[in-house]
Amino acid sequence: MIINHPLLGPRDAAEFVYLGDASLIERPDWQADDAAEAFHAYGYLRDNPAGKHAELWYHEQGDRSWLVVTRDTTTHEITSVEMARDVARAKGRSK
Amino acid sequence: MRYSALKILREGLTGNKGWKPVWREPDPKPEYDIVIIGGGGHGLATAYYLAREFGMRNIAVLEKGWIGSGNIGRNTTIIRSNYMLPGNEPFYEMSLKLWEGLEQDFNYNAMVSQRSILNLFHTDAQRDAFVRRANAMFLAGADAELATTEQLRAELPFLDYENARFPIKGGLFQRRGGTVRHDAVAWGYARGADERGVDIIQNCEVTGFDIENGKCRGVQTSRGAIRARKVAVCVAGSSGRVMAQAGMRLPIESHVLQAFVTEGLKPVLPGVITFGAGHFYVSQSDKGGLVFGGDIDGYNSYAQRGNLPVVEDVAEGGMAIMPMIGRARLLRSWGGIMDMSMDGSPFIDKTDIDGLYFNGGWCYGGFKATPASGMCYAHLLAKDTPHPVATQMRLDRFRRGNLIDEKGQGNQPNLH
Amino acid sequence: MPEYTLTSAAPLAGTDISVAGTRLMAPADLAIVSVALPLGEEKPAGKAIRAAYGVALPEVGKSSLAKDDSRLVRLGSDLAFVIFVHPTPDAERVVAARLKGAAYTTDQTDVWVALDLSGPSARRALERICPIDLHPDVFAIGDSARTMMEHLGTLIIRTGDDSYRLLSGSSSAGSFLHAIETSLANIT
Amino acid sequence: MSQVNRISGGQIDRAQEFKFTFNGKAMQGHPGDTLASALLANGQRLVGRSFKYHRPRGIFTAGSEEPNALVELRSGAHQEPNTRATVTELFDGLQAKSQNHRGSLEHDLMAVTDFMSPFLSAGFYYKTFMWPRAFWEKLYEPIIRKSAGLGRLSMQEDPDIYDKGYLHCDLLVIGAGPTGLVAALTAGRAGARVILADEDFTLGGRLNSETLEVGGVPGAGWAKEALVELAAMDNVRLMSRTTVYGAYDHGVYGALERCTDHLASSGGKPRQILWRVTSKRAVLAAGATERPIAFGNNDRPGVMLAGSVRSYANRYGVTPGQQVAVFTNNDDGWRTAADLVAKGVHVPAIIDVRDAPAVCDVPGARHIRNAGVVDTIGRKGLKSVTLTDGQVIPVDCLAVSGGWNPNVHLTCHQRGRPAWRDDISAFVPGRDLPPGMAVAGAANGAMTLAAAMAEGQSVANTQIEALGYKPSKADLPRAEDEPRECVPYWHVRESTKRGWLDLQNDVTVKDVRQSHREGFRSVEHLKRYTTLGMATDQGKTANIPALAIMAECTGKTIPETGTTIFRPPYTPVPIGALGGRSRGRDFRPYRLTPSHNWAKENGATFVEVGNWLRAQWFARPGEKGWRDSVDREVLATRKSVGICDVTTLGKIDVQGKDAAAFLNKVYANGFAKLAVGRVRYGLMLREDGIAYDDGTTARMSENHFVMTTTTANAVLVFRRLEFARQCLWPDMDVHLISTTDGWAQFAVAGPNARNLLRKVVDEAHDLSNEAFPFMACGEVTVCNGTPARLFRISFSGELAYEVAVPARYGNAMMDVLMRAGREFDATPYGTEALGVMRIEKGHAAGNELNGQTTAHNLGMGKMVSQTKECIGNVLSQRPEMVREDAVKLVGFRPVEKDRGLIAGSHFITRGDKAIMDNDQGWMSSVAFSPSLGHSVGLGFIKNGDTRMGEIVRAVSPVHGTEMEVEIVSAHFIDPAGDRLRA
Repeated sequence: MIINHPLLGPRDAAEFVYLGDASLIERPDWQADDAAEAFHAYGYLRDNPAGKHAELWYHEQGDRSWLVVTRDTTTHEITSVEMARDVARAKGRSK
Repeated sequence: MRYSALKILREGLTGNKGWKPVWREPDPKPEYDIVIIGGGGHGLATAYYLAREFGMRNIAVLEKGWIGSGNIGRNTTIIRSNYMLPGNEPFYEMSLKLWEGLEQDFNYNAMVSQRSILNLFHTDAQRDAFVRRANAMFLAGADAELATTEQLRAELPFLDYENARFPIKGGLFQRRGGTVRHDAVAWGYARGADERGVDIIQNCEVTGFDIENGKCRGVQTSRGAIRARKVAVCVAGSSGRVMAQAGMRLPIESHVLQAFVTEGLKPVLPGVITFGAGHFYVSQSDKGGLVFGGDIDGYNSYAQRGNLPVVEDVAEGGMAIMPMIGRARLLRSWGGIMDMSMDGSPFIDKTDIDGLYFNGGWCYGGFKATPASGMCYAHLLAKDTPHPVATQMRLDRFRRGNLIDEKGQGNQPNLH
Repeated sequence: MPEYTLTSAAPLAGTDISVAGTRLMAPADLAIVSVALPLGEEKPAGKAIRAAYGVALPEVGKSSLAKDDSRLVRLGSDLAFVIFVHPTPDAERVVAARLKGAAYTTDQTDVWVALDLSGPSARRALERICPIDLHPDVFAIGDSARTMMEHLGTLIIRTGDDSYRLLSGSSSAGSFLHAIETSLANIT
Repeated sequence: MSQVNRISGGQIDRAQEFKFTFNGKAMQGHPGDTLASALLANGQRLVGRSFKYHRPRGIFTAGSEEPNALVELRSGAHQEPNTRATVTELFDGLQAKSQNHRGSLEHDLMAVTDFMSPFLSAGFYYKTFMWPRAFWEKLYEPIIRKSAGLGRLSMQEDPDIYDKGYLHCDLLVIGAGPTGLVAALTAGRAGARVILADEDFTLGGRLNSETLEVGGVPGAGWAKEALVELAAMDNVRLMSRTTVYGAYDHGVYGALERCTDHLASSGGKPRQILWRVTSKRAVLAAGATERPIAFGNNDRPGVMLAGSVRSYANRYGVTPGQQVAVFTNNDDGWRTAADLVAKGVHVPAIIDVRDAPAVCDVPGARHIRNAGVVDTIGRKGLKSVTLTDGQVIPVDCLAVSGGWNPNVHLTCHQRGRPAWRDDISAFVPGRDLPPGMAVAGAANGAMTLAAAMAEGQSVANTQIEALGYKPSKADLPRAEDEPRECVPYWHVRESTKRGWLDLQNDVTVKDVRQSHREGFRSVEHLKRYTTLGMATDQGKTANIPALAIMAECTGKTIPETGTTIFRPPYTPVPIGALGGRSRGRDFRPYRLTPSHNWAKENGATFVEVGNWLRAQWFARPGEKGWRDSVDREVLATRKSVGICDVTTLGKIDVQGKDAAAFLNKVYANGFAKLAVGRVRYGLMLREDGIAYDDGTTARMSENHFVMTTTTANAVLVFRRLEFARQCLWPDMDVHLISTTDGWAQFAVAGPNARNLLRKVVDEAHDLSNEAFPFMACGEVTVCNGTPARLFRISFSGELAYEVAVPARYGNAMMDVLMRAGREFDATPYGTEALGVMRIEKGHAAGNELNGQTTAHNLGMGKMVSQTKECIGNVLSQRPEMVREDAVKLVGFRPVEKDRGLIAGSHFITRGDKAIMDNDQGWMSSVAFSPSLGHSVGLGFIKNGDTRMGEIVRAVSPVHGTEMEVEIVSAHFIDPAGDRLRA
């Protein structure tokens, strides 16, 4: 596979390490009343779609950036690649 | 039709024209006691044991394509019970015992071949972990045997002992492990279930569940609605897709595992051999091909095909451990979709929806589990209580924190 | 006063091999200092770098050569390397002093080992181990890429028409050299 | 002359003669020959035996689709089984042997299976061999195994080397026949970066095998001119002997280049290169493969594909027989007859299943229309064929053409499904091609030369236009639209004898019918039940005819019955090539510690730790075994001072205004308030609450921390930290960079550690216990000004430091420490002594932090803060993970002191049976403690912390042993920690 890195251009996926669903960015509030349940869902339950899947890849043999790659799990077609940091901020994550 | 040497003789003399279909091709009835979704190894085994062990006959197995088209027909055919944890080992040992009597049981030669499985180790820490595992196997009534490098040299002289990057320090044998002709397992179970009245319905895709007031009352299919008292999902590889129709999210990701076979060769490998410092395991089929595999590709996929990096990684592992296979040629590669669960262990459980049952999450180890999975799922469906060897294979174990994590990799499915 | 002194023994020091007109040599006394741009203060950091080196911080994947022959390589959005000749083990202090606290610096000199590959067969040899497209129209002089060669993380910089500087982890220097030597042997 | 079947012409160099042997028999050939053409030239018709029935077989094709002519090539460790003679280039001195027979090729004892074939029909083995049960493995299976398989491996290490590489292009053209040549010319002239790859050693494809003209010259000549033009283009790379074997995601193709297989010796150069080709676009111009027609005994040596017979005649100057009849359902078969006759070969008959006029005039050949072949005579070589009307025609070769199948294989590699085209009775590429791929020429169903070339141009233009290149409008050279009419005709129904479909695996028309009868009707069931298409040729000639027969049985059309799709590789690829250089000691890189050379010179035994090599112990003269060395190293360290290279621990520089806050989130225990100049032990959890990694982190200045990780987890921890910084808390100002390789780090441990360091660390630095207490850290200089870092931390439990210097000084530093330590009898110690001392001290390591244990299990539950946000603390509190009766890490010692504990033993309460239900836990680490004089162990046991003094059984049934052990504190040495604070 080839991942079109937003800063570096097309790179072989072998340079990357895969983590999983990009929802892993959305770490729950540890102080919420339902924190135990929320962390269970965050840690263990997955949509696992047959189709478009936003997922986290780490450019370990590259610039060490985490990327959110949107890829179709039935065809492997990649439709977007974003810097995970930008995605995290857009989701309201900060310090 | 009972198979026997005599029958083959008689047919051979009369032009092989008397053979009958191995299973019927019935149309679906409007209602069954139990509808099993998925005509793979586990689904067919479940139907077989429901009929044979629990006397239930009014059962349908629904298969969207042809039976055995899933992972039962695309694996590396290995059977073993060399697990470590109490949540797993008794289950897999029961499975191995069922394999040992399977062919006489269903009168079909699936070529269960207990040629042994060997896990090589290359560090002291690996050895310690294998000793712990071997002892767990003994505690569960299984067999295990530690081999020194000297013993291995004598038994398997073709491994690389002289020039290895990660020298072999020994191995763990399970002599009762081995291989089975995978397709024949599906056909044998299908035949046995069909003989006992189970309807095996091919080309019948489930398109939805009929859930009324929190109770599952049947399914919608490409061949019409079918009512059922109980609906048993058994579609590893497609679990996410199917259970989404019931509105459930699962602790499962779907990943692709590639497997490979070489051109046919005269016998070189006695049993199954697994490399401990890289991703490579191999056996030789009765036809002579070296059947081998390694790690999953590592990304979510339903595509039933993989990519080159893993092919190369597996070949590197093979060359590292047995460089005499360099001139053997890879003939065919294929990919199967694995239900990779969050701790690497499976589920056989009721769901929160009354009448809807789930069996899945087998990771890349589903084949060896086929008989026990079928037996335990049948037990659960018939009695509504888990079979004693499957009590921990529950869907809520992550909420409770009762992990069955053999590899210690945590909630990252592609590492299991 | 301790009576002992330490002598430096950098891996691959002195390597200088020629195969069919292509030369592989280890540059001497190369110092490498990483420069991390503080979050939210990337602009002042960029200015400080320009002030110190007379060239702008290059884009990611590019490098630029300062007047004093220091090479600035941008590895990521907030990370760059300064590569320069400096024999003593205080390179980090030198760079930190020039940047006056505008960025975080870490000495990377001994983390890496460098090899310069130059000559007509350089690209053909790299074709065997480098996943990056090194076609001159694609990988221009000054371009850099961090990638993987023979299982080793490697930073490649194109330094001339037919010349490349390669950096890889110092602990695996021997395997790194072996990989490139093998490539040279295999193409001739 | 022994080359009895040589005829005129062909692209062989008759001036030069190659000698070779087949089954030891000396033969001759020429450069330009394949082994198959040379065998045919020498009149060798019988070349092998089939898989199941051991039927005598001859050469069937002239290409990589060959099912029969498989040989063991070369000898000794170079022996290469299952090598297709049809694509093996002849070289001087070639040795080949036939395979899969017991006794000689001519008299194969296993041929008896052929006479038992009625009882060995499809799937017979599933129905028998079950009684008695034990006989399967003891009797039946060994017999089956022995008879299965084809060629033999040498069982020796593959002596050749292999290489890999990466290529990039705008357009990859797969196949250098007329279509591919035109496509490459079109794209090359437009300036695109083109790779043109073909499996053959001579590019040109069918042009080399045909007498067709292009632009008024013979096709082969035109191909040569085109290749000259292409070779002159800088932007075009021509790759002969290169099979593009797989189409992977996003335009990546796998290609195998055979560099030295055509030479007698590889000369120390890579035998083959595995190329990973990254293409923006691709044109598949892989041509088509001819298919046979099934009829009685159609597998005899001498029955061949018609197009292949033509190849031998036109390209190699060989006729496979002296009397060659043609049996065809299409126009193309006629060309074989015409070309042979033009070369002076006698063609007695053209048997056409069609009731149609002659396609062309073939002098001397009888046109028998509306007829078929029902049987053949000649077990080891064809003697005659019998037609539907009973007439017998004496021939020694029958050229069969059943039409041509487009080579759609690569279009299916991403699970695309081919589509049926009635007009050519064949599958063509479907719509769901791999992205970026287009198909042209015969591979796309454009079956005539002119049409194929036109498509080569138009498809290449479309592809490069999409990349921004200007399409080429150049006129194509004139070529023929030769007659290609074909009727669907798969097998001769009148035939009562077995008609073969899959020649190698011996699958016949009857087997397909039986498969249908038994309900194996889907294509995949058919393949799996009969083994159709599973042989080394992957059913290239067999699959479609078999599908057609299944369609007949079911009464459906062929496309309704199904299609077969193809998976990589297109042709088999050696495992050696896929492994490349990564084998033997080059399997993975070596990482060496900075003091490696010193250690080597001082008697170290090394051990692999991940990719690192670490000194395991330093043997001294007179020591009888490793235990002697390790015991001495431990005792010397505890008595005075020992030195250990601990560089392999991961080191991560953490900087930034938010560095402290960041560490506070990634460690389970508090880090926000760590003082500058101080070190703290940190426990890292995974998000699921399991203990993940531990190490020390030092605060060098307000915004600068130096973290250490375990050796095993260095890369993984870095990855997780980057995840936390970029994905979880993206606005923290924190920066990470690894410095693992940058600093040579040494543990200096023992009562004299300070005294030793005092001699090395420059005087300006106060090392007194007051100025530099336990868990202090700082930047210092050593040996007159070399910058260094000093940490007062202890893994051994002794007064200890870790001192780090830039890695280039590491080897010298080890030497200096040892020289300075001479007066204290300083001892270097390796990983074994390190391990012994940490067990004596009760420190958890990899065997305890195995990814399955919690802080609660490890006795560190209280460290996990519940008052701050940190990774893992929420899920660590799940009910089953904080159970009171959970296993706890404690110490164990044998009741009988002289017994050695066994790591991996399980604990069973006294009096209980050793079964899984009674499993109380396991021993994780053991060592002989030279300090205590007996074995000590760490292990996990239920409620361990409340069971001190209890005696339990440690059982290890795999060793056949058990012993009684006492549960004790894990801190065997200095439980109060006085030593390390001294």
